[in-house]
Amino acid sequence: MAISLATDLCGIKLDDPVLNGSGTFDALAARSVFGDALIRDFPFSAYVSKTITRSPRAGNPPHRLWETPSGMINSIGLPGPGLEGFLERDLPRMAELGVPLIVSVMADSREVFGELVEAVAAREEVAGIELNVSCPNVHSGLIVGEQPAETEGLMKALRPLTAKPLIVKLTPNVANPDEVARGAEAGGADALSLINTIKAVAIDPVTTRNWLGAGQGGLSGHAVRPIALAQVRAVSAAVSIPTVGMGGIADGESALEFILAGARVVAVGTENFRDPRAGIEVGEGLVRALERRGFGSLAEAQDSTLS
Amino acid sequence: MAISLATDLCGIKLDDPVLNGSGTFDALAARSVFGDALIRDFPFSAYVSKTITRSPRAGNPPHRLWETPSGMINSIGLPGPGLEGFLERDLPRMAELGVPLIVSVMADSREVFGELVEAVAAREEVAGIELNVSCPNVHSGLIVGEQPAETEGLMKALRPLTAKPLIVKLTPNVANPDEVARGAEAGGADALSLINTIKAVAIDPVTTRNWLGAGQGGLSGHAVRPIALAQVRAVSAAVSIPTVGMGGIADGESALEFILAGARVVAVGTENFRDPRAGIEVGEGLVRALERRGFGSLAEAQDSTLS
Amino acid sequence: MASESTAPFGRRPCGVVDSRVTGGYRIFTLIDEEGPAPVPGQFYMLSAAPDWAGEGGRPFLPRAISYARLERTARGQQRLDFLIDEVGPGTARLAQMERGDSCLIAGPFGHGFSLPRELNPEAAGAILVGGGIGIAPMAVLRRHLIDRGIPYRALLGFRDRAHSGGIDELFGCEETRLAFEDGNAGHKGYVTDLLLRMLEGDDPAGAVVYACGPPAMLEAVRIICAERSVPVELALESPMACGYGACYGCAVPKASGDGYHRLCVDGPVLRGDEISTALAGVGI
Amino acid sequence: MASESTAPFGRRPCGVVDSRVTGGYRIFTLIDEEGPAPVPGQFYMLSAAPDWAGEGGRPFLPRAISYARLERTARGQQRLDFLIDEVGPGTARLAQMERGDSCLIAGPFGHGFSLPRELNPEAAGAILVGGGIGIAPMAVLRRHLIDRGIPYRALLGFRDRAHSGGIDELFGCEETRLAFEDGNAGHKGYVTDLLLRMLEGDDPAGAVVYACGPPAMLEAVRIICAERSVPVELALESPMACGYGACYGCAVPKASGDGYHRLCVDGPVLRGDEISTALAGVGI
Ligand SMILES: Cc1cc2nc3c(=O)[nH]c(=O)nc-3n(C[C@H](O)[C@H](O)[C@H](O)COP(=O)(O)OP(=O)(O)OC[C@H]3O[C@@H](n4cnc5c(N)ncnc54)[C@H](O)[C@@H]3O)c2cc1C
Ligand SMILES: Cc1cc2nc3c(=O)[nH]c(=O)nc-3n(C[C@H](O)[C@H](O)[C@H](O)COP(=O)(O)OP(=O)(O)OC[C@H]3O[C@@H](n4cnc5c(N)ncnc54)[C@H](O)[C@@H]3O)c2cc1C
Ligand SMILES: Cc1cc2nc3c(=O)[nH]c(=O)nc-3n(C[C@H](O)[C@H](O)[C@H](O)COP(=O)(O)O)c2cc1C
Ligand SMILES: Cc1cc2nc3c(=O)[nH]c(=O)nc-3n(C[C@H](O)[C@H](O)[C@H](O)COP(=O)(O)O)c2cc1C
Ligand code: FES
Ligand code: FES
Repeated sequence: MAISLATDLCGIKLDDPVLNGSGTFDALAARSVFGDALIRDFPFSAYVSKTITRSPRAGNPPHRLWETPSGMINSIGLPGPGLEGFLERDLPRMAELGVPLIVSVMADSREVFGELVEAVAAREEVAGIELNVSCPNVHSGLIVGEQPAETEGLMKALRPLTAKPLIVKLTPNVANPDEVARGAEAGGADALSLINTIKAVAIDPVTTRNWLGAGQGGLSGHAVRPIALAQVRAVSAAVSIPTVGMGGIADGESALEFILAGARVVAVGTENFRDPRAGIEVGEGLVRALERRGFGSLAEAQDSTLS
Repeated sequence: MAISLATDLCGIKLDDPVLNGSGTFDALAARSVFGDALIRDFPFSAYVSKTITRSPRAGNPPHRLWETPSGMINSIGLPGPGLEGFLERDLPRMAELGVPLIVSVMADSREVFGELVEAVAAREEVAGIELNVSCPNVHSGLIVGEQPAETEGLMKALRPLTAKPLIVKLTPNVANPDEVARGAEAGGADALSLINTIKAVAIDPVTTRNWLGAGQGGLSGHAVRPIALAQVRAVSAAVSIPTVGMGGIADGESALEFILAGARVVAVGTENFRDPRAGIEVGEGLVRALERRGFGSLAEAQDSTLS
Repeated sequence: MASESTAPFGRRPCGVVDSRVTGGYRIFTLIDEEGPAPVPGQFYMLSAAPDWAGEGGRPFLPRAISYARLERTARGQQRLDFLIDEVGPGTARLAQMERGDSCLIAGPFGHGFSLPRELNPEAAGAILVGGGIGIAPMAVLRRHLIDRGIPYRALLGFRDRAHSGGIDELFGCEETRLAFEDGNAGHKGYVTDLLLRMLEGDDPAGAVVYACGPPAMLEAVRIICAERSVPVELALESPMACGYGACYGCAVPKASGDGYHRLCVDGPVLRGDEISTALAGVGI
Repeated sequence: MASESTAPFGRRPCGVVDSRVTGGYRIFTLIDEEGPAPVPGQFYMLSAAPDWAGEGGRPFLPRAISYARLERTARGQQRLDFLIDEVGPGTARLAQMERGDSCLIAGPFGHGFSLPRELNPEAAGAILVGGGIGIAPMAVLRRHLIDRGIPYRALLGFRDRAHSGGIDELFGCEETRLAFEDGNAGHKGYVTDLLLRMLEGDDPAGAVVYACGPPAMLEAVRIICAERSVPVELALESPMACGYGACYGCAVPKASGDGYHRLCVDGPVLRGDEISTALAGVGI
């Protein structure tokens, strides 16, 4: 009998430990492209929306993509309908996906963050909220996710607003992600997800100018996996709340590496672009990987500590 | 007539802008393996030694290497003969290479750093000194290179000890390398080199334990290039002293990218393992790349600012 | 025009049954057993298998490629032709595929062309303007129009012989005029010269233009048509990571100025008046 | 023994003139026009060209491979045979190479074996112990001893048929005994059983042992010989990035306990009493 992958993330029941990385799978677009086959065979056990902001955003000017050795740089700039449009038009259709929904939000102040969290948490379609803190705070001017104190302060402000799980998405662009993680935990976070993309630039070989319209972007894909693994291990060891591990996960073997490094569940990002069914492949591959490595259950791997 | 690559780095005259990354080319071992052909055709315009410590070090237990997507993790642990052995046995033989010598040093206190700088600078074979600050300070417990103030303080302590160029090797494991760079400049650094390797871990697929004997290592190679490019751009824009750009440089095109990003010269590291003559290939490729991109001289590319 | 059906969910291996050089380009043929019939203007995301990878770690992402011809085998399977210009590691790897190899494809993706009458009730026929590798979707559209008895004229432009191919294979000589920048054949100059002459010639009221090619050509066509308020549909390109709306990387500025089209799902075919420029991201 | 000459500086393309399956392994042959003659125990750093890369971004670094046979062509060129066990992306890529392909090689690198008399003035002959892919250097050493009229006996051990090969091609049957863990042929069990029996048999004072194979086998051989103070040389393995002393990655613990050998330049052949274990890094 094959190993069961059923698990949970701070109270959210999951059929398997494979989520999507925010912004790497537009389930609504995918449904119109692939039809109901997407619903019958939904690749993730919970769906994480791309990051929502209060006001609509157009996103960054082109170019937004650059391929790198075993990876890619993106500079998308969070295009989106804004909170209202999201709640009115997108959320109801996401509810049709048939999996728990985690909504990612970002704001440039605690107040607006609060607005977003309250408005999103109020909707029963929503199982959890992910906080994208890789953004500057208009008041302090500091990138929240780079500062343990800023992160703790933000969480202290948001925690009282909802009983639903709050997941802090950590930025990898810090010396010690474990310190930021401790801040998030102290502030009341229910879980942490990492890594977000790593600061990167690309130069147009022809014009010798910046290739990316926004001048800078974030690196993701296979290339970042060893860095993500190190941060997941450091963060998971530093906190007692669960972590969502991601960064270059491409198959069951790499997913297992993240779980062994301390992640409770994993998320697939860039690999979705290479294969729309990547989430399914990772889940099926994970069962084989667990068996090959002699694990009797997913929990055994989740509980094992790396030495 | 082909473009000349002659340049200089804070006073050190160079036939071309291609150095080696510290610890990625043991010229003495290479000479016994390849013989005098190495001297006739030395791949770098200046030779950077691997990092020297005061006392001899055995280095880390195996495994020390792990291959990753388009890159590798190393966990070598600075094995070496210690200051005395280096000055007595290695330095005189390095002098036979026929290129300017830059000696990399590391210590866990300003006092010992001072000892190393004085002893090394006193030798006329030495053209410059690189300071590897990716290490904790025994007193503060902080990784010097992660703290602008620590770095500035260290430089203020070392600057008076020699008139020879002091190059600070920056760690990429920080949120804002430009701030550390400003600290180094304020403290009196003559140049900055970056990036060092990025924190990474590897898991043994068979034992599901840490693959690396030291439990952690540093990522390098093609995979890190886009990250290195971003840090070189940020640092070069923040300071007025020259920078030595490195991180995944594999050919003339990638070397040119670093120069366009603001580096005055570049260094080749991991690519030396793939091709012992990589330094030569990069130099020859750089001439072709400059011509292809319409640059009339190396200086034109060095002076161009990225927009 | 035939409306797009949904693509099979995921990517599927297709056998390579032919690969040959045509001028400076290459045409290869895949047998797609599962996929629905694509419509002119649609594209696929391709990656050679196994080992979609090369020295230097690229290609990594699949590559968007328009189909250049659709036929049915005796056994009723779809034969898809693709026209390739080797401009980098991805197209080079695809061009290396040989008969018997396997290619992973996802799609068909995107919105195709409208029929002339849908763009202009007065439409007498269609003017197809293809540049370089951009002749591929034009070849498909041409067949489509012929099948429906809709008159067309095709104008094809190339930089030089090295950057041309598929002309005889994909286009009949009838109703086709060529322009080579180096004067290699046909008109010496730009294909847009031919378009201008043609629009001067006929009554623009009856004209409808379809174009695919390099950004500079598409921008010229867009402006020429805008100035004469001739309806035009452009098959645009942009770097794409996914092809199915997942990454938001394929941004093309809207005419309105507010925001961007997601080219893979809103395009790749867009009307001239839907975009502010066909040069987005080019040489900025 | 023939002393090592310096390797040509850099890597050089060599033509693949043959590649064939032998049991569960593969042997391929390169023509090395520039390189000096290697000595038994030396190795090369290999990378297939072009595109030393694969799905998932590996292989990236060149791979260390011992040569398994050296011959001279009519035109006096060096023909180098390599025996490959496909254990991962690097060996898989090398095994894909076909006649006419090109392979980049650097080397020969490292220190080879000593002659029996150099290890033991009393030496009557040599006992060669090869396990799995480790039979390659033993095959070279065997030829070397035969050429010098030095008596030898070869003991070869394999896990099973799937993990064996090159026996008939690289070793004559005379003086060769086999052990298969699955009893497929010869002794059913470990090759070290044969070694023990042999050492019990003769007068250990005259014995000299050479071994190459998996870490567990080498460690057993090392201990067996140490207990009987029989001189032994082991051809060890370790992950290697460069092969010429540049990276310090190939650390093997010294017997003295203080520090590590750099296997690529201090080895790959080391005396049993020079190391503290042949299991460094294995399963720790
Ligand atoms: C809808 C659509 C249909 C298409 N149809 C066809 C077709 O039928 N035939 C065809 O040959 N092509 C077609 N293309 C174009 C093709 O998909 C791109 O040219 C693709 O990028 C080629 O990949 P490559 O690796 O060969 O070249 P790349 O390396 O991607 O180079 C192509 C261009 O991308 C830029 N570039 C250079 N380096 C990078 C990098 N590291 N990352 C990102 N961009 C880079 C440069 O501007 C370069 O000129 C189509 C594109 C689209 C969007
Ligand atoms: C001096 C010397 C001579 C050799 N001679 C031969 C020979 O003649 N024939 C032969 O077949 N082999 C030989 N080898 C062994 C061969 O070089 C290694 O097995 C090599 O690593 C194979 O590469 P791979 O990509 O096929 O397998 P790898 O993926 O490198 O796997 C090989 C082993 O490395 C470990 N590993 C797994 N993943 C990784 C990773 N990502 N990075 C690093 N290590 C990993 C595992 O333990 C695995 O079992 C020799 C090695 C040395 C040092
Ligand atoms: C095109 C793209 C868009 C992304 N958008 C978001 C986003 O909106 N919010 C967010 O928190 N992370 C975003 N990410 C980061 C991913 O969720 C993930 O953290 C990162 O890509 C690392 O995982 P991967 O290597 O598997 O892609 C985005 C990544 C990519 C590649
Ligand atoms: C095996 C290895 C050993 C290294 N040793 C040192 C060292 O002793 N001192 C140092 O400052 N950097 C050291 N580095 C870092 C390199 O000098 C360089 O900064 C880094 O590898 C990035 O460049 P690359 O991607 O071209 O290798 C080492 C890197 C590698 C791969
Ligand atoms: S290519 Fe990914 S959204 Fe268009
Ligand atoms: S393999 Fe690099 S030093 Fe031995």
